Amino acid sequence: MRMVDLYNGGILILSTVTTFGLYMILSGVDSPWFAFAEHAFVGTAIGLSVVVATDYIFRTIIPRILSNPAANWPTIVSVILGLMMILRVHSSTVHLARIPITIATAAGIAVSVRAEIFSGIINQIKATILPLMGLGTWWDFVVNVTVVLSVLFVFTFYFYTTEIKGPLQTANKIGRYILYLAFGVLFAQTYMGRLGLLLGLLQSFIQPYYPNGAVTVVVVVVMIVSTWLLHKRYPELLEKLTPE
Amino acid sequence: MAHIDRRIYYAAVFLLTALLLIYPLGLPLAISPEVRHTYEMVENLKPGDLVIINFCLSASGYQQLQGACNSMIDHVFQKEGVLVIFTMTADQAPIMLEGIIANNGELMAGYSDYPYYEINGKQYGVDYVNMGYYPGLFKWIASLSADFRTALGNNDWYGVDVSEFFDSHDINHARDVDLVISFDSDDGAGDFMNYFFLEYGTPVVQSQIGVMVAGAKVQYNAGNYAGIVPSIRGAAEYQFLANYPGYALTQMDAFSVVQFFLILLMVLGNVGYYGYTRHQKEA
Amino acid sequence: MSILRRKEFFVVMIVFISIFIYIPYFFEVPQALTNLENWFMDTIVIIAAFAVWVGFITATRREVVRIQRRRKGWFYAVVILVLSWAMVVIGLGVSKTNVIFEFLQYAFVLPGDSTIYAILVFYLTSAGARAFRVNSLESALLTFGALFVLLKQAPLGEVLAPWAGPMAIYLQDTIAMAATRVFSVSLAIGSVVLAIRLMLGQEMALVGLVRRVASREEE
Amino acid sequence: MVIHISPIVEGKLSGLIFFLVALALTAYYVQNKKVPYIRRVPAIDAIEEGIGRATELGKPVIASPGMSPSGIGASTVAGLSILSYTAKLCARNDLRLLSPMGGSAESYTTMELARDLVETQYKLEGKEAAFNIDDMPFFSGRQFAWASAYCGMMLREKPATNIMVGVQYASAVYISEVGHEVGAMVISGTTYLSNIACLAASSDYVMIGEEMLAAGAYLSRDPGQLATIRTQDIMKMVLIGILILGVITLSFANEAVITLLSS
Repeated sequence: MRMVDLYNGGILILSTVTTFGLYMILSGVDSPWFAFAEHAFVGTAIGLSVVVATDYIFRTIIPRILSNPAANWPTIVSVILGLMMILRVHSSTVHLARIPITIATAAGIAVSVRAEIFSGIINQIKATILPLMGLGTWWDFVVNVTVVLSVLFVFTFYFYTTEIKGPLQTANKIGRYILYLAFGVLFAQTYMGRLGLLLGLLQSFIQPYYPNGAVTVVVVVVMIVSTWLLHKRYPELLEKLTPE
Repeated sequence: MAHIDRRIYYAAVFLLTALLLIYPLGLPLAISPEVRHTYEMVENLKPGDLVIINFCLSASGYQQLQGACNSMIDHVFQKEGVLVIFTMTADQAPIMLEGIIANNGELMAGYSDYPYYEINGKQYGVDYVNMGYYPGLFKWIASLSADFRTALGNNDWYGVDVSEFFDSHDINHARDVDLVISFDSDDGAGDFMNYFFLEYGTPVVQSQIGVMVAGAKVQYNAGNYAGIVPSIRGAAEYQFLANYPGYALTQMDAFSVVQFFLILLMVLGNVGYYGYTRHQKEA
Repeated sequence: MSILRRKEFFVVMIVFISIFIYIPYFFEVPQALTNLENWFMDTIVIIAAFAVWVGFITATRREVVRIQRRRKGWFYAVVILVLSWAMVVIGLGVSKTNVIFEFLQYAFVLPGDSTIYAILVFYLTSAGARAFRVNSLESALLTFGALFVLLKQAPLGEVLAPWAGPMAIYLQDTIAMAATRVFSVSLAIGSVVLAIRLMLGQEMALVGLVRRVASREEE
Repeated sequence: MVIHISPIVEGKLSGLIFFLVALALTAYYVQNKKVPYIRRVPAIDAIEEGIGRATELGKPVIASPGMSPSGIGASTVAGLSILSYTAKLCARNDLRLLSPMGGSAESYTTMELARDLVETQYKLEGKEAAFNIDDMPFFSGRQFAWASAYCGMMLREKPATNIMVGVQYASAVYISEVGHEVGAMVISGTTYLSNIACLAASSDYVMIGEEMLAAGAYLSRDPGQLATIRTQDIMKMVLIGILILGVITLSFANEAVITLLSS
């Protein structure tokens, strides 16, 4: 057996275990395969994040500092602040970590909010200001009226500090109905997206990415039979294999 | 009908999709205006234009957008003289991009490994670079828009110094970017829109997974996005326009039929529900 | 280090940071201010890159305790520990293009991620079948909206029910868009007000001064 | 055509005015400390009912402040307020509170804050010993690894109530359906509009978008936060006014409002 086969075979078996192990949650009962897949996934995911984030420091930040340490002293300060963040893990140094947390929170919120004022609020309102007269066709009129009125009604659904009574109550109710209609539409759109994901996944099983269908089938059968056996015949073992 | 074990639904959906992927029916497809618009925007790129292709895409999203990724990247690389910078704001993306590059290009003479691939005549380090993953999502994109070269650094994803690429083409500022294309399962394009479109008017195109379509359409209609390629359906349409075979196009049949299955379930569920309640009333 | 325990220190810091982020955005300012703004943005990316280690260290600590105390299912803790440390040691110590590092990604991360997303279609089908049971005006509207769009989206639907297309486009471009728009506007307003409250020193819990806030609630 | 006043950056005038108005209003309400009228959101009853249910059944409660994919934002703050309130009730009723942390590359700070908040609530109730940091494990900064670990936790612990309020992406439906399957009462809140139809089917109570912010403020019982909701309402009324004015003027081919917004 060549190394390449061993490598591909290993990927094939382990990825099948991960995939179908996670699928086993659809049966609604816990299975050791699910627990294994879940823990393996969490473990590798934690590792991957650490590697790619730290790699960024080594690839971009450190060369920048080394190229000209005197001119890049602000970057050195940034790295020190970053290192202080790690002090969060010990109770005696928690308060030192508050400085980077404060910077990250305050600057993070400010950076995102200042752009959101435009993209999230002003441009949206600007796009809703549509003319109701002097339009080409009656259909344009219907579309514009629907957009403007829907926005107004849904807004009234989100008033919290005003008592909802009188005409506001009617508007609130209409807003609620519009929301429900919109949920239906959005659900259908979402469904389409999810379906696309399932199709992509199944396709990757059918197409050559997984070279050996027989291995996949064997692995899946082993997983299903072993879970069934554990549930029917060896409940004590199953109990032992279930994490707390 | 009112109480079907939900596992029966699961099995039915699974079987339907698997069957239709193996035996596609070849159903017709209509092109939506937004995808056509996006296609024309890429088609109209001029020599010397700089394109950022960003991946804010996890492996799961790639299953859905691989048609869009491959056909759009192939299309951009067909345009003569267009420069490309690949960036990534999702940590799984580098390994996926390697697959896409290998799929659409071939190794340059004298090299045996990534990143030295030639795609439609474009050479690595001369016409395009792969800058890899950057943490911080919107924070990094904000800092990219403020201080382009510093935020990118000089080393590409493989640690090779590519400052020559930027210097020779005189790329120094976020203003130099002419188009941003983002493949998203998280809102990368939204951040590019906030910091590139709002600051410098750079057009931003998003190809997004299904859940994000509704939100993206709002941004597209508000003029914040210059173009969108929505989910697998948009991917199939783009592939059709760009004449790029495979992927999304073959998935569309299963796609149609399973949606009909859901419609059927909705109808049956209601019929069953009313039958059931009436039955109870009579009893 | 008592200054680090004082609220005022952090309030001043937040106000300082906020001003240097907002002012260069709204006003034309000298280059020095812009440089400071850029430094802040650069710094938060670097802090974000280091923050990942906090998660890694706390996760390691938890799993080690699980193994030490031989808690039920402790061998799963071994799985997490071994895999996360293997990823870190190989990825940082050897190279991120190393065969084993890529092997672990192909074996666990990529299939895991894709699977969960694909599982959703099953849950959506079952949840959808329950959600679209018409027993009130609300659910009728929900069903009505979904039906048209499903008919339009499936390429087959366009052939069988050509009338569904225009209706679905109308609903998508007006009703659904309006609802999404208000949704995003109201949340954006929420964020703006939160940012201002933070600037006014009203949200100190967010920078780690929790106890003061929690005890104030209690009063 | 846009209005340009030096030294304001071109095209930023409208945003600046909006920001300053919000600043003035918030400052006024923070100073004033007068608690405004607030509609009681039904979600609060739902949370109390959920805790009551857990007490009756003697089962744990599982709660999460969401995955905070873009750092700490308004929705995450609402999620944290609700988590903190849940922790208080759990401590008071001697319930075990499970809270899976993580979910995105930005969730690290949220995790630390959540742990602090929960611990503080236990301390304030005098149940310091009952707080166990291992019940708030970190399940990686990746959405689906976190979601599957969340579901695994639910399968094993069979919680009576699952409270998931905060920023939730696609994984919300997955978590709430599994919660529904293991017999938990599910209370969810999300900013993801397209999920709501499904969440409504699988949860017992859903908070729709801003409802979540109102609930968070209501539960925090902080006059400042409550006043914030008032500010938000006023800003919305202002926007409605601008919208109506804009539509009317534009119908008569007058682009003044559009010009102002573009400035």
